[in-house]
Amino acid sequence: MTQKKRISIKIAGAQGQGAGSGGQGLSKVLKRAGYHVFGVFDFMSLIKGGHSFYQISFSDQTIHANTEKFHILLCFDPQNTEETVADIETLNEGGLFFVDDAVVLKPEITVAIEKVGAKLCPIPMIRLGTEIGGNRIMGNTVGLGAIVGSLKIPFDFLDEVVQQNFAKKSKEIAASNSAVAKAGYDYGLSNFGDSFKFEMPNAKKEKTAGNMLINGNEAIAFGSYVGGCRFVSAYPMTPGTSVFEWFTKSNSKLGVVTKHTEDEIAAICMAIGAGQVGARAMTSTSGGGFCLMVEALGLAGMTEVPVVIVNAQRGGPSTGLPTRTEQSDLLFAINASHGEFPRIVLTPGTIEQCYEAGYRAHNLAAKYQTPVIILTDLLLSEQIKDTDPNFYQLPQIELGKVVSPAELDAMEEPYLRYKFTEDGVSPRALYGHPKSVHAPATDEHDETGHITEDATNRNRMMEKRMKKHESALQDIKGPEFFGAENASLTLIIWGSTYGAVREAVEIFNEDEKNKEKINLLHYSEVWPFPLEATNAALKKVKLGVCLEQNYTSQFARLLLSEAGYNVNYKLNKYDGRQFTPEEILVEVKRVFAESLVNSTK
Amino acid sequence: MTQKKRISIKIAGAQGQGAGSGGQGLSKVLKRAGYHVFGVFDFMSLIKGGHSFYQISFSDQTIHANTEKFHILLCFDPQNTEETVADIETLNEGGLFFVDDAVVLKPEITVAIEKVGAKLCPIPMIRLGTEIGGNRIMGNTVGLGAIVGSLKIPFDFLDEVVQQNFAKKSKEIAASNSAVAKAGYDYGLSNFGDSFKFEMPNAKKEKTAGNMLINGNEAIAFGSYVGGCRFVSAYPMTPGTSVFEWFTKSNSKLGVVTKHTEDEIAAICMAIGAGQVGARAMTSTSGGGFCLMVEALGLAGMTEVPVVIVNAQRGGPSTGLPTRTEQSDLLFAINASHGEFPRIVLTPGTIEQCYEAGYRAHNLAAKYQTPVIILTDLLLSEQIKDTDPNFYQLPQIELGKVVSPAELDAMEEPYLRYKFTEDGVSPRALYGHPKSVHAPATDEHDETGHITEDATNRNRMMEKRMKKHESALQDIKGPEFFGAENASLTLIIWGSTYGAVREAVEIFNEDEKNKEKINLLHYSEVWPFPLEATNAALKKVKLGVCLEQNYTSQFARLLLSEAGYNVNYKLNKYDGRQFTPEEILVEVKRVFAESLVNSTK
Amino acid sequence: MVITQERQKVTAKDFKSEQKSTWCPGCGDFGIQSALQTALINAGIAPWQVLLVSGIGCGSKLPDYINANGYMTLHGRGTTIACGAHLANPKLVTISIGGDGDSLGMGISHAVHNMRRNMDIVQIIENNEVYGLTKGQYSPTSKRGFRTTTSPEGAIEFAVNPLAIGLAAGATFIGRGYSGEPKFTADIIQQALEHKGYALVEVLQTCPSYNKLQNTDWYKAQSYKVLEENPNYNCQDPLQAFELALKDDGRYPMGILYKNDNRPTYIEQVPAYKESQTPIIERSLKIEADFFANLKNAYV
Amino acid sequence: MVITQERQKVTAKDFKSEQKSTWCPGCGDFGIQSALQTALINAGIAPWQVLLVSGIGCGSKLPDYINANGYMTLHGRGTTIACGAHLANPKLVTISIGGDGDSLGMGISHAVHNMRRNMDIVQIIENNEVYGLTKGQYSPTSKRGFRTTTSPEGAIEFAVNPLAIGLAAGATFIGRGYSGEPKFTADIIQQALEHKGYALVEVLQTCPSYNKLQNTDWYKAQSYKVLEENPNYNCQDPLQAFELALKDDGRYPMGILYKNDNRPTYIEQVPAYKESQTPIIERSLKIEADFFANLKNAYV
Ligand SMILES: Cc1ncc(C[n+]2csc(CCOP(=O)(O)OP(=O)(O)O)c2C)c(N)n1
Ligand SMILES: Cc1ncc(C[n+]2csc(CCOP(=O)(O)OP(=O)(O)O)c2C)c(N)n1
Ligand code: SF4
Ligand code: SF4
Ligand SMILES: [Mg+2]
Ligand SMILES: [Mg+2]
Repeated sequence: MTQKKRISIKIAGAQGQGAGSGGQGLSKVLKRAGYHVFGVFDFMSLIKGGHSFYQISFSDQTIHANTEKFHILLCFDPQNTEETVADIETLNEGGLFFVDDAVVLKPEITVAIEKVGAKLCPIPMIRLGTEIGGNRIMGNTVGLGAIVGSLKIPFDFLDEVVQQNFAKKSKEIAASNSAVAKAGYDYGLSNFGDSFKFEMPNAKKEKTAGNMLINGNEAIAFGSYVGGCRFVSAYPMTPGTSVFEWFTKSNSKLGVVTKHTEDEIAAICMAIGAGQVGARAMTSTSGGGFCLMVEALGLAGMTEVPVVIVNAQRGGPSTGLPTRTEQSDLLFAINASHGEFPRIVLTPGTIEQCYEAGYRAHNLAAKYQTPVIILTDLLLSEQIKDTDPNFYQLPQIELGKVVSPAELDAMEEPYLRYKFTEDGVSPRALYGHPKSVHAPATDEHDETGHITEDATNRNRMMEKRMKKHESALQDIKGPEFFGAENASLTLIIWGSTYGAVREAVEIFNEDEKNKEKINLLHYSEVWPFPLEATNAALKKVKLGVCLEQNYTSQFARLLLSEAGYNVNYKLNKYDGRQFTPEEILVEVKRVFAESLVNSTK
Repeated sequence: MTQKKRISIKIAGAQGQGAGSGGQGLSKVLKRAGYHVFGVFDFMSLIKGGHSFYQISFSDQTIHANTEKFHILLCFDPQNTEETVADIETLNEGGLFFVDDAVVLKPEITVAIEKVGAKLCPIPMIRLGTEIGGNRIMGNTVGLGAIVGSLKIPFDFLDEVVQQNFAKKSKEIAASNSAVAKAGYDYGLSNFGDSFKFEMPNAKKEKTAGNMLINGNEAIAFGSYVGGCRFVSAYPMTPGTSVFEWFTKSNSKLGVVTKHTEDEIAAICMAIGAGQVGARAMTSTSGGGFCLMVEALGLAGMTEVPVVIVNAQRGGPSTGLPTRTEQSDLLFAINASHGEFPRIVLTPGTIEQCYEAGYRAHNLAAKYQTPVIILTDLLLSEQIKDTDPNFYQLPQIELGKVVSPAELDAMEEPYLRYKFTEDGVSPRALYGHPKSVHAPATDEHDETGHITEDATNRNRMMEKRMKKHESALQDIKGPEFFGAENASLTLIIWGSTYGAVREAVEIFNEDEKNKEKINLLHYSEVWPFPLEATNAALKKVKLGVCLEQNYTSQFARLLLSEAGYNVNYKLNKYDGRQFTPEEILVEVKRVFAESLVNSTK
Repeated sequence: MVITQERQKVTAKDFKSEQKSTWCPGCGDFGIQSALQTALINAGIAPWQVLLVSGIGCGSKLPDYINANGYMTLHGRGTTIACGAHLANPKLVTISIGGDGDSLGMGISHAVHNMRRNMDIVQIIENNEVYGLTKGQYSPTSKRGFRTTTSPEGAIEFAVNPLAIGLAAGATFIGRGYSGEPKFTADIIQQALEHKGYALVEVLQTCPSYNKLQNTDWYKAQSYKVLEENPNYNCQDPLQAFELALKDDGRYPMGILYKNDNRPTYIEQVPAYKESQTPIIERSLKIEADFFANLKNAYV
Repeated sequence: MVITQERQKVTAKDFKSEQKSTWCPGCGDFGIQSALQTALINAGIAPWQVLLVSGIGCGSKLPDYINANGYMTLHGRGTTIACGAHLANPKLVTISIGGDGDSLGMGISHAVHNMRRNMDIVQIIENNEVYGLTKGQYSPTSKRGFRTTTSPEGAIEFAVNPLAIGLAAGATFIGRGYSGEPKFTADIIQQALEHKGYALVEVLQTCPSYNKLQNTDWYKAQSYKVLEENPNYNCQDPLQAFELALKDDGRYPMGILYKNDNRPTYIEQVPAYKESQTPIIERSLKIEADFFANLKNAYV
C-alpha cells in the first residue's frame, strides 16, 4: 500500500518462552544491520503460559506503528492451536512460518498455512539448542538465527547482539549462545535463504546503526533524570513500573534516591515530602494507583509543591485489562481531587515526546510550583523505535523562582512563602535557613502559610493559585499538524495514537486514487488547555474526526467544553488493542463516504 | 423588599458557647409558635473559641435562605470586638442588640450600635443564669428567653422546647432551665417588650407547629433509611459525618449495621462488601475522604455492585476551609476513578430533595447495579427549614432485577452474573444458594464473572456496562424552572444554591420596578446528564446565567460539553460563604445592564 | 468463624472449576488451593456457603480457579471488603485471601484494625516473599539483601513479621502452613475456620519464577513444625508466641502459633445483631407506620 | 536522629509564634507543645533546623503555633511525607506529629512500614484517645465501652496498643510521656531526638472537650513511671517490653519503654547516600557529557 518498504515479523509464544526478549534482540539486530525498526510487545496478565507476541516492522524509513499483516512468523507455542491459527491468518501470502521441526502440527495449523499460502519452515530449534547450547531454551536463539539467515542479513549483527546480551553472565554462556545462533543462522540460510520472496528495504547501516532503541517509559525516565529528577518513590503497577525500575536498576550510578513504598499513597506522599524540601521528585503508576494518589495531588496543589506523577494508562475500569492499552483517564486526570487548583497534564505521543515530557514536567513543576501529570499508556511504554541519538540532548534546567540562601541573608522583610504576585508564583525558599522558617498548611492559609478562614484572604489565595493556571498556558505546547496542508479531513488525536494515525495518514495520502487528502492534529500537552493554539488550528480543519482509545470520547468532550468545538465524527476503540493503520483507514473511508452522503442530502 | 414578611435573628458566640444549640432551640420555638423558619449554622474549624453564629429567619411564608440583614442580634462574645462590630453592622436600623449587662462594652461596639441605629439591650444573662440555674452557661437560656419575651411570643412555646431538650438529663435540670428561661423571658418582655419596632409576620400555629425541622444531612440519612439502607460504614469528616451519625446514634433501634472504620478506603470497601452480598449499603464523607474512595468506586462500577456514596462538599482544595461551603467536586465526582463505567450523580438543592435523594439513590443503585453519588455540601448539611410532615412518605423500594432463591431452584441453565441483556442490567442472585455460585473479578470478565482478556467479550462487556448509563437516563430528573414563565434571564444552577437563588428570584420579580422578570433552572440530578430535558428547557432560556459556588464554573463547562450550550454569564463565589439573595440580585442587575449594553452595541 | 450454616457432605468434585489456571508450573499457589479445598471439605462447607474474597496478585486469582463463591477485588483491600460482607451476611463463611504484598504491604492497616476488632473471618496470606504478578519486586516479607528489580543492590528493609504483628494487633488465631505441605496446611486452615474470631493463616509459598532460591528443598530445610520441635509449646501464651516470633534463626516455625478463645468477636457485640442474629440482608425492609411516625416526630 | 547539623543555643523566645492557638482551654496539646519545645532547646536544635510534619486534627495544628519549620499535610499521611522529606534532606531533624486517630488509625500502615525500615525520624503521637477536631468520635485507642457519637452504646473494639505494635513492627525506640508532665515528656522526646533510628513517642493527652473522664486527676492515678515502679526494667529487652505491653491493669507505664541501638537505619543503607552524605537537594544537577553519552549508549 505504501511507498515506504516495510517488512513485519511476529514472534509468538507462551509467556515465559522469550518472545519478548527475542523480539527486542531481533529489533536491535535489524537496526544495526541498517534498518529503521519499530517494535511492540503484546502480553497477558500472567507470568507463564497464555499467548503473547512481539511485533517488529523494519524499513528504509522511520516507522511509527505496526500494520496488521506479517511477512514472517516465528512460533514458540504451536500447542496454542487457536492462537497460532489466528497468528498465521495475519501472514501475507508467501510469508514464512518458522516452527520447531520436532512438533507434530495440528491439522488446523497446516490448513491455515495452506489457506494463506504461507510457507512452512520447520527448524530444529530444541534439537540445536540442546545439542549445541545444552539447553532447550536456547532453541529461541536458533529461531532468531534462522530468521536472520533466511533474510540473508550478515551473521555478525546477530552475533554481536547475542554476545552483548550474554556478556554480563559469563564468557562461556555468551560463546555457547553465539554458537547456537550461528547454527540457527546457517540452518535458516541454507534451507530458507531463497524462500523469502518479498522485496527487502535498502539497508543503510550508517544511518541507523548508531540510533537508539528506547521505549516510551525508558524515555520518560531518562528525560526526567536529565530534567533534574533525583527522587523517585513508587509502587509497582503495570505499565507504570518500568519508569520506576529505570531508576532503581541503576540506583547508585545515578545518585537518585528511590523508594519502593508500601502503597501508592506513600509513593506520592514521599515524593511530595521530598519536593517540599527541594528535591525534583516524581512517582510513577497506572490508573488504579493514581486513584490512591488523588488526595495527595490536592495537597501538592494547595501547598504548591512541585511533583511529577506518571500515570501510564491501561485498560479499565478497575483492574480491567492490566496488560492492554487504553486512553481512558484523561478527564479523571484533569479533574482529580476535590476542590480546584492548577495542574499541568502532558500527553506525549511518541518516544521523543516521552523524553521531552520527562524534563518538561520537572521544569514546569518547578516553574509553577504545582503537580504535573504525564499521561502515557501501555502502548507507548511497550513500544520501541529507533531514534537519532542527537535528538537526546541535555535540556536547560529551570528552577523557577527560588530565593537563595544569600538572598535570604540580605532580606529585610520577613520571608513570605505564599506572597501574592503578578503571575501567582511565589518565590520559594527552602527550609534550613534561619530566615526561611515557614510551616505551610493544607488548610487555606495566608501569605506566611498560617491557617486562616478570612474571606478576603481566601479569595486572593484562590486567585493567586488559579493565576498559575493562566500563567502556565504560555508554556503549553499547542497541537501539531502532520499530513496534507489542505486536508479535507483531520484526525484530531492526543497521546499514543499518534503512531498508528501517522502511518494511516502517510498511507492514505500516498495513494493516488485518494483525491481528497487527510491530516492529523495531535495534542501532546492538554492542560491548561491550549485554547488559542486550538482555535488557530481548528480554523484549518474542515471535517474534524476525533479518534481515541476509549469509550466515551473524552477528548472530544474536552474540546467541546474548553473550545466550544464539536467534532464531526468520533472514532473509538476500547478492547485494549492498539488501533492499526488499516483500521483507521477503513474508518476514514467510511467517514468520507458518510459525510458525502450527508452533504448531498 | 419583599411581600414575604420576614424577621431575622443572629446568635453569635465563640465556639463552645452554645450559639449553635441556642439557634436550633429558638428555631423550634418560632416554628411551634406559628412561623415558617429557616436556620443555618456558620462555624470555624476549631472546637472552642473563634467566632461562630446561627442565623434564623422566620416568616408567614416558607423561607429558602437567609438574607444579609438582621433584626435581632444576641451576642455571647462581645470580647471578640472585631467580629461583634461586623455582626452589628448587619443589623437593621432599629434592630435589637442583646448582650450581657455585666460586660463593659468596648467603645468600638457602642459606636457601631449607634452608627446603625440599633438599640442596645443589656440583659443579666450570667447573673440570672447563675442565680437561678446555678450555672454561668445557663446565661444562654436567659438570652433566648429575652428574645422571645421581647417578641412577645407566649412563653409556653419556649418552655416546652427547653423542657423537652433537657428532659433526657433529669427532671431537676429541666425544671431549673425552665426557670432560667422564664426569668430571661420576663426580663426581655418587661424591659424590651416595646422596643421591637418591626412588623411581625402573622403566626399560624396550625400551619407550622406540626412541621418538621430537619437539616439536609438528617434528611439524606432518613431518606436512605426509608429507602432500605441497612449498612453504613464511614469515617468522620465534616460535613459528611452527620449523615453517618444519624445512623450510629440510633443504632439498635434502626437495625442498621454501622461501622466507624479506620479510614475512608475501608469505609467504602466495607459498604461494597456489604452491597455485594445484598445489603443496601452506603458511606458518607467529604471531598478528602471521597478522594480515598475513588479506586473502590471503580471496583463497584466494574463488578456492578450497588453502593451509595454521600460526598458533602466543603471548601477545597485539600483541607481547605473545612467548615465552609463550596460546590467544587462536580467534575471530579463525574470523572472519578480510572477507566469508564456508569455512575449516577444526584445534586439535591433543598431539604426535601435531600430526603428524596436518599431513597432514590438506593433505588437507582439497586436498579442499575452501580454506584450512586449524592453530592451535597456544607450549606445544606447545616441548614434547617420547616417542612410539612406529609411530605415525608415511605417510598416504593425498588430491588431491581433480582433472581430469587425459588427462581434459582427452578433454573435450568447455569446462572450468569453478568448476562448480556437489552438494557445492560443483569439479573442478580445473591451468594448462598447452590445454584448461584459465582466469583466476579475486577479484571475484565465474561458473563460468569471469570477473568478473560478476549477482545470480543471485552467489547460486549464495555457496551453492556455503558448501556446502563443510557438506561438510567430514563430515571434521571430533568432540571426544573422556578419563577416567571417568560423570564428574560434564567439563573442556571445546581445543588444547594437553590435556596438563595429562589429567594432572589422571588424578591426580584415582586418588585414592580423590574419590568423584565427572571427565573431559575435548577438541576437536582446531573449524571447521566439529562440531555433531552435540558434541550427542552434551554429552548425557553433567553439569557442563561450559570451561578456556582466554585471558581472554574464546573457546571457551565458540563453544560457545554454535554449539551453544547454556552451560558451567557457565569457568576462564581468561592470564599466558602454562601451566596446571599442580595448578592445575587446585585449580580443580576449588573448582568441585565451589561447585556443591554452588549445588545445595543 | 462461628459457622451457623448446616454442614454439608462435599467432595473435591464440588469445588472443581472449568476455568484454566494461569499460574506458572510449580507455583505454590496450587498447593494452597488444594489445602484450602481440603479444609473446606473436611469442615463440611459447600461452595455456596463460603465466600472467598481476594485482592490482586497471582495468589488472588485463586477464586477464579475454584468453584466457590468468590469476589476478586482490589490490591490490598480484600480483607476490609470481606469484613463488610461478613457484617452484612454473617452466615457466609468469609475468607480473605491474598499475597504477601497485598495483605501485609498495601493492606496491613486493614489487617491490623480487623484483628483488634476480632472480626470473625479467616485471613489467608499466600506468602511467596515477592511480588509475583508484577514480575518480581521485593515485598514487605522479603529478606534483607533480596535482589530484585526494585532492590538490585539487595533489599535494605527488615521484613514484616506476621506473627509478631498478629500478636500485637490482637489476632485470636495465628497459624502458619506451607504450600508444599497441603495436608498439614489444610488442617491449620480447618482449625482457623472453626476458630471463633479473627484467624490469621500465613502460608509460605514457593514462587519458582521470582523467588528461585526459596524452593521446595530450601523450605524443607528452613521450616519446622513447632509442636514437633517443642511438644510443650503453649499456643495460648502470647509471650511464648512473641518469643518465637523474635527468634531469629532464619527458620520458620509452622503450625498453630497462637490461639485465644476468650475474646468476644466483633459481630457478637454489634447492636444490630443483639436482638436478632438474622443477617440484615434477610430481614424485611418494611418500616412500620408508627415507627416511621416516631422517627418523624423527633423533628417536630 | 543522627543530627548532622551544628547544635545551636536556642531559647523559648526563638520558638515563639505570633499565631493565636485555637486549642480549647486546658487542652493537653499545650503541654505537648511545651515539651517538644523544651526538648528542642535542650537538644540545641533551632527552629530552622527542624521540620515538624503533621497530619490533620487538633494536635496536628501544633506547627501553626510554634515558630519552626513545619508542614501541615493530610490526615494520616504525616509520617510518610516526613520520611520523604528526610530522605531528600537528611540534615533536617524530621519529626512527624499527629493525633491518635491520625497516626494509629488512618496512618498505621505508614507507621508500621517505616518502623521496620528504621527510618531515622521521630514520630510523636498526641494520644487523647478520641477524635477531637471532628467533635468526639471514638478513636483506635479509645477504651472499650467509650461512648461517643459513633459508639453511643460504647465502643466494641479492643484498642490499638502502640507499644506492642511498635515492638512488632521494629521501632528501635519507644517512649511514652504525658501532656500533664511536660518536663518528663521533654526528656523522652529529647532522647528520641538523639536516638539513631525510628523513635516512636506516644504522649498521653487530656482532651477536656471530648474525653472528660480522662482528666488530669485520672491520668495521675492511671499512669506510672516504669523505672520508678521497676528500677530493674531493661528497656533493651523486647520480651520484657512486650510483657509490659500486654499487662492489662488499666494503667499506663511511662518512660522509655524500649530501645534498640543495634539496627542500621534506612538512610545509612540507601545507595544514593553511600558514597556521599550530602543531601540530594544540595548536589549539583549537572550531568557530565560522557556520563550522558554512556547512558545513551546503552540503547544503541
Ligand atoms: C492499587 C494497586 N497498586 C498496584 C497494583 C499492581 N499489582 C498487582 S499484583 C501486585 C503485587 C503482587 O504481589 P503479592 O500481593 O505478593 O501477590 P503475588 O503475585 O506474589 O501472589 C501489584 C503491586 C494493583 N493492582 N493495584
Ligand atoms: C482523609 C480525611 N478523613 C477525615 C478527615 C477529618 N478529620 C479531621 S481530624 C480527624 C480526626 C482527629 O482525631 P485525631 O487524629 O485523634 O486528632 P485530635 O483532633 O484528637 O488531636 C478527622 C477524622 C480528614 N481531614 N481527612
Ligand atoms: S510468578 Fe510466582 S506466584 Fe506468580 S504464578 Fe508464577 S510461580 Fe506463582
Ligand atoms: S477538642 Fe480536645 S484535643 Fe481538640 S483542642 Fe479541644 S481539648 Fe484539645
Ligand atoms: Mg507475593
Ligand atoms: Mg485524638
